[in-house]
Amino acid sequence: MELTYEPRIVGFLCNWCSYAGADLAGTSRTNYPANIRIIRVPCSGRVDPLFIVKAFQLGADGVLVAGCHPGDCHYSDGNYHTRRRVGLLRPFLDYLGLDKARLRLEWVSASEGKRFSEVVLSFTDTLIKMGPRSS
Amino acid sequence: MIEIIRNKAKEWLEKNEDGCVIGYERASDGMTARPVFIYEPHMMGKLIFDETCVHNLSKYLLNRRGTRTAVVVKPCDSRGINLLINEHQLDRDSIYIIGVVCPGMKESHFGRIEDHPLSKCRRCLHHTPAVYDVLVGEPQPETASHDYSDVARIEGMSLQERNAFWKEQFGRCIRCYGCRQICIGCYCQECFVDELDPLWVGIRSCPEDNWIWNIGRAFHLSARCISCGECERVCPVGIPLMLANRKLEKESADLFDFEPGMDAATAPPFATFIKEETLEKVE
Amino acid sequence: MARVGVFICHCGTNISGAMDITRVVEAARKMPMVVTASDNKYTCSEPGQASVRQAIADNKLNRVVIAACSPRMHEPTFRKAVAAAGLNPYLLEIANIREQCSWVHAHDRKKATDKAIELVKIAVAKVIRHEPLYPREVPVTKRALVIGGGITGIQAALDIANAGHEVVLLEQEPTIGGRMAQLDKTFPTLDCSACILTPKMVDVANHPNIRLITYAEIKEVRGFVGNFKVEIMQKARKVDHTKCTGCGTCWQKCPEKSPSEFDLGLGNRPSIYIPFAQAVPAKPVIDTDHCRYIKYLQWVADGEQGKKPPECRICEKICPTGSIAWDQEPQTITEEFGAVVVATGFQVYDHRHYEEYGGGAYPDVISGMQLERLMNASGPTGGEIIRPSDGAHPKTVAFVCCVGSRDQAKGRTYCSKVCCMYTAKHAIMLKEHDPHVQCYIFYIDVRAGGKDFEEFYLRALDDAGAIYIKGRPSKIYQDGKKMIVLVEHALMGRPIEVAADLVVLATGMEPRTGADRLAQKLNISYNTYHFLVEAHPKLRPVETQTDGIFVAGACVGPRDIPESVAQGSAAAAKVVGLFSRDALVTDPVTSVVNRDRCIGCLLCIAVCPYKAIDCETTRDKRVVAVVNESLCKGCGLCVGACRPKAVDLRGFTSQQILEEVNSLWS
Amino acid sequence: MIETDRYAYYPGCCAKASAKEYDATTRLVCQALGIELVELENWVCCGASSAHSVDKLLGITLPAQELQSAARLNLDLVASCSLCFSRLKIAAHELKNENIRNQVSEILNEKIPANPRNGVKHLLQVLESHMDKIPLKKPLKDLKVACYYGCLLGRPKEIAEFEDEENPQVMDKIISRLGGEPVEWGFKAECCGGSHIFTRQDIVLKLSHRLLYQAKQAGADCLAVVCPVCHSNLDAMQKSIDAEYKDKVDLPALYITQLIGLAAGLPVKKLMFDKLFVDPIPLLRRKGLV
Repeated sequence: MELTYEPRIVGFLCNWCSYAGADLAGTSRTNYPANIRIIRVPCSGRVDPLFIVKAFQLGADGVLVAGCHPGDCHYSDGNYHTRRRVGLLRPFLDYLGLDKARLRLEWVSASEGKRFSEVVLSFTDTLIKMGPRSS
Repeated sequence: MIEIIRNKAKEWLEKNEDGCVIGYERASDGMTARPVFIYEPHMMGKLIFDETCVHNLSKYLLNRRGTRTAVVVKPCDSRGINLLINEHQLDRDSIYIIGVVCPGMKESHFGRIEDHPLSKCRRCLHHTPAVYDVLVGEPQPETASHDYSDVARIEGMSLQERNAFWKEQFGRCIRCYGCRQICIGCYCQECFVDELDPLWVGIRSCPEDNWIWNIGRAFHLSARCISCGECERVCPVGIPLMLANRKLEKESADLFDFEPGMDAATAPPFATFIKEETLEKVE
Repeated sequence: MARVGVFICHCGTNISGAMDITRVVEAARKMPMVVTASDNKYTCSEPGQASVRQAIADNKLNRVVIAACSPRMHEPTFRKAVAAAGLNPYLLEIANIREQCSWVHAHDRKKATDKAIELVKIAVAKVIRHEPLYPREVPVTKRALVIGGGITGIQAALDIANAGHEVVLLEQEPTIGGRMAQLDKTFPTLDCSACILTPKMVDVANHPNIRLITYAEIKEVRGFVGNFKVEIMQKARKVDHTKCTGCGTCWQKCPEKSPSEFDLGLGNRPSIYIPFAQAVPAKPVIDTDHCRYIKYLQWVADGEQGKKPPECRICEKICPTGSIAWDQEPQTITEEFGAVVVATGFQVYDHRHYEEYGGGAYPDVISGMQLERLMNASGPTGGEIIRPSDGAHPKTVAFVCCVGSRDQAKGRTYCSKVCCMYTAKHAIMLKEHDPHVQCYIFYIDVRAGGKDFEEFYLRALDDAGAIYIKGRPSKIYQDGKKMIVLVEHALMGRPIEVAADLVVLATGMEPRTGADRLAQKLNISYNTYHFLVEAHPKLRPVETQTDGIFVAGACVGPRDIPESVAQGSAAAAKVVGLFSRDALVTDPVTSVVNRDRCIGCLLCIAVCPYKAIDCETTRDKRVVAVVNESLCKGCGLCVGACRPKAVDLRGFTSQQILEEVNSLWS
Repeated sequence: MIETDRYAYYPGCCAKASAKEYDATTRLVCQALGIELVELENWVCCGASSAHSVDKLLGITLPAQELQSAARLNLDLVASCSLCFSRLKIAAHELKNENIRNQVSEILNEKIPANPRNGVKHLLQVLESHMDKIPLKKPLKDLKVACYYGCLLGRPKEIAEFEDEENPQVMDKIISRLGGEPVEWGFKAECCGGSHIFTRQDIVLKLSHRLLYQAKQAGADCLAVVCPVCHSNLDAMQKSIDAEYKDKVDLPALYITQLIGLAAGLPVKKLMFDKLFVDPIPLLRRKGLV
């Protein structure tokens, strides 16, 4: 394992809260690790669980799904469905030998730029501590 | 018992000339069973029912959508019918369900019938069909609680062990898709695995692609698998597919308090939600 | 064959300062199907856009990637630019290398550059899979619904109606007028509230374009901008207003009195009533909780348990037009609208939450609104200011500001804005009513921001001689006939006690109970206090996240009368603007069903928040889902749920998202 | 699982001096209600009034010891004095802060758990939970009682976790249970002057007088009190109050435990009414309770 291990994180961010939150982190110039690659989706409910599995198959070290806080979904219900889908996928992947800590579901509102950077920071840290995925 | 099945089927077919009775007959090896489709009442004598009748016949109902069909089902198979009705695939009125109280099926290997029951039957909870028009046999009490010792064994392993275990299992997959063809839940026009653009799963049989295929298959059956165990039975390389399915069954019971196919009305977990629920397991 | 052009923006030094742009450009050139890549100081500037247009023409580009600021910032701008060059505006993808790269990774130039390259890569991968999208046009129903018949709603309704459009004005109480109708005088001009309000109420009643629906509530709202379908629940008045002439015999004769909501319990009203003399409509409703005959009917229905209520029915006997309709039930009215204005206003904070001030136990500790009723000539005391307890004329009156405002302990952190001024008004009015009155006003800060407000405050101070004491009272208790107010005089820095005959709590504003439920029905958001949330607090103050639904007045936050009126007009202007178009273009980013793949499990219908999906039977007798693109808001919930991948989302297709993921490892 | 009829008991210094009767009747009543009180071994001052006003850390460390010995017994700690209660609560609260926890642990040189399983209760809360066990031998018929909780019991709300700090109800419930009439009054939770008695008597006289006066205004025959310090201000100081304000208050102030004991028919002698400065006996005799 190389000395500086840089985990690769794929982030599916809902356009209305989390993506805006990530933008706010930018406008307020809060630095966070450059390990995340953000894919913009209209709603966290757009995320097909297979996207997540696919990302892991390709070699992602971590996948972040972020949406509006429960009750705040721009589409009123989206994140509740996401919660159920990811909620079931997570223990299943763990069961199949993929540490559930590698799949994160977070609620980040458009006003939580700081929180977004903290999420990315802590997630990156966790992944670094865990080291590369055993293959 | 078999007489009741034959008579009921006969009665029904006489009333519905255009109908078809799907049941079991003795296979050519003279000991195992195989599905039979009967169109004339006088052929009813062919029907048999014993612990070799492993097949889940309700799958065939999908090919007979819109026609009148009678089917012989075991409890697990009957849940499949509920599933299909819930998913708007079947019209309850066009089906005549001959539900049989299940004694538990036996494994059969190369013309030899093992004397111990199938693993799925050892762990079976429901011995009386969940839905039927006529019930054959005395209703049996449910087994009190799930036996997830098999799942627990895997859960007990370390992450690395689990990873290795499943890599080995899925690694053997030859992508014959028998599990899919036999599965009552797999009735898509075109399976995501067959789609080329977008390419969800690479077409070659390599560890990575086998991995995503098997996960995709199992997850599409989450909170839908009625544990008839057919996928595992037909798998030519003996991948313990039910071991994966049952984990999802267990989780969806814990998280959503839902057991598939017990009735045709209850909305499945992914069709609904509870605002207040936290799914702590999401952590 | 896709021909992609990549344009990387320096954004001055905002982007170029944090990364090696040339490296990004180089990398971009090597990406699949990229025919040209270039950078620009300010791509959003006119010259920048021009260069994009030029490049499209020169290189026959049919796909464009712009690596710049967040798409939430300039996507519309660049879509226009692309369209100007003759491309479909949806063949554009933005790589967010400012907010999500240069601004957050400024500390590491190399990583920032690498990430920027990958972000461009993602965008290229996606844009290749873009299809031209075409907005659809939907007709506009030029008919507005205004919810709330207070001054804000009245203003909005009149403005829209005067612009020549039909308006339905909905009010949940038996009359319009709202809180303003309860006020005596208004600050800072001291003109009589009723005198300026009631004429407007009458205008509403007489306006040919306005239909007034009082004593009714919103049941359900469906549809979308230009095409809302609203179910209105008309509560049972038990009076047939088509027959009733409002002669008033019934409410004069009705024997069953109960506390009047309008007078905040300071006076009584009959059980068949109009809330106040100038009510519009001036026709009564029956209070089914108190009416004797209704009670009797209930008693019969409950199997004649307990004491038998009198079979009164006096109103019925004396009504000259036979308008009493005991059998009248709530009924649902369904109407179609193009736009909705929400102006549900506020209610006065309930001071019973203040145990330290007696929690409503002391009759002589009243709210500012109650004082309004006491001062009002048409109020329960005919304008005579007396103590509720013993009817004596108060000589010393203590006012406590910020009750239910600016008080963390009571979970109310916001300033209600109007209390300082109405308290000053009360001090002035009391002095006018009785020169011997001495007012003490306990305040935290006097907030007099507004035209003539400071002067008004000085008037209370100098002319009315009110004594302002800085400090929030810690306790109010009764001592014989006096109310004792304990407070730390913040300027003297020691506790003092003031014995008053009457204490007036300047209670703050809070949204009407149920504002949150209404917001949910309308699919608009609200804050922790249930004040409705505007689309942008500064730039879009009367719009909401949901197109075609506008908010105005005190339901959005504390407002005084001029502001509420202004907002009412503002919302009206927005509605009229909307109605000036015959058709609206809708966002083409919607779900679409592939009928061949669809297996009709209809999970999509179950998850759709907008009831935008329905099912139909194909020629080959298969049941498949169909999307109503006017209702679809493009969330993609159905797509995430669809096992056979039969539903897809335009602009965010599975194909595109998978390509985006793939691109990170290709 | 923390027991609910066995408690670690912290009497507090007054119990051994000015408030013997409170301590005695507390033990007596608890016994009658089947509540076992285990007195803490070699307990020390809770630090009220002096310690915390001169040295924050000391103000936490003193009560922290009591908390520890209660934790060792694995019992909820009950204090009958509102000042002690307040100090214990505040200490428990402060000890949630890791930094402070470490400092105190070091001083006591024993590890203080981050989140102890046992909690701190005021006697009132214990009595309330066992209210229905009170044997009602002698209902306090038409005895009008002004329940006085004092200002510390419920404040600060977040730390005391007691009840509505402005208008608490526990004691009123208990009085009604005893067959007495709790009077509605606005000074249940106002300050009596507390330990200012040692430094600024004038304040105590003023505040306590207002309390007593208000109680009488509300038509009370007597006060029910749950704190030795409040009690000495309201009972022992009445003479000085009368002198200062040319008033004749004469309002007996009894400990809630004495009233419960009375209603429960415990031997009057054991309730130590004779320890009170304002003799309640005439009143109780008038009401036919003794």
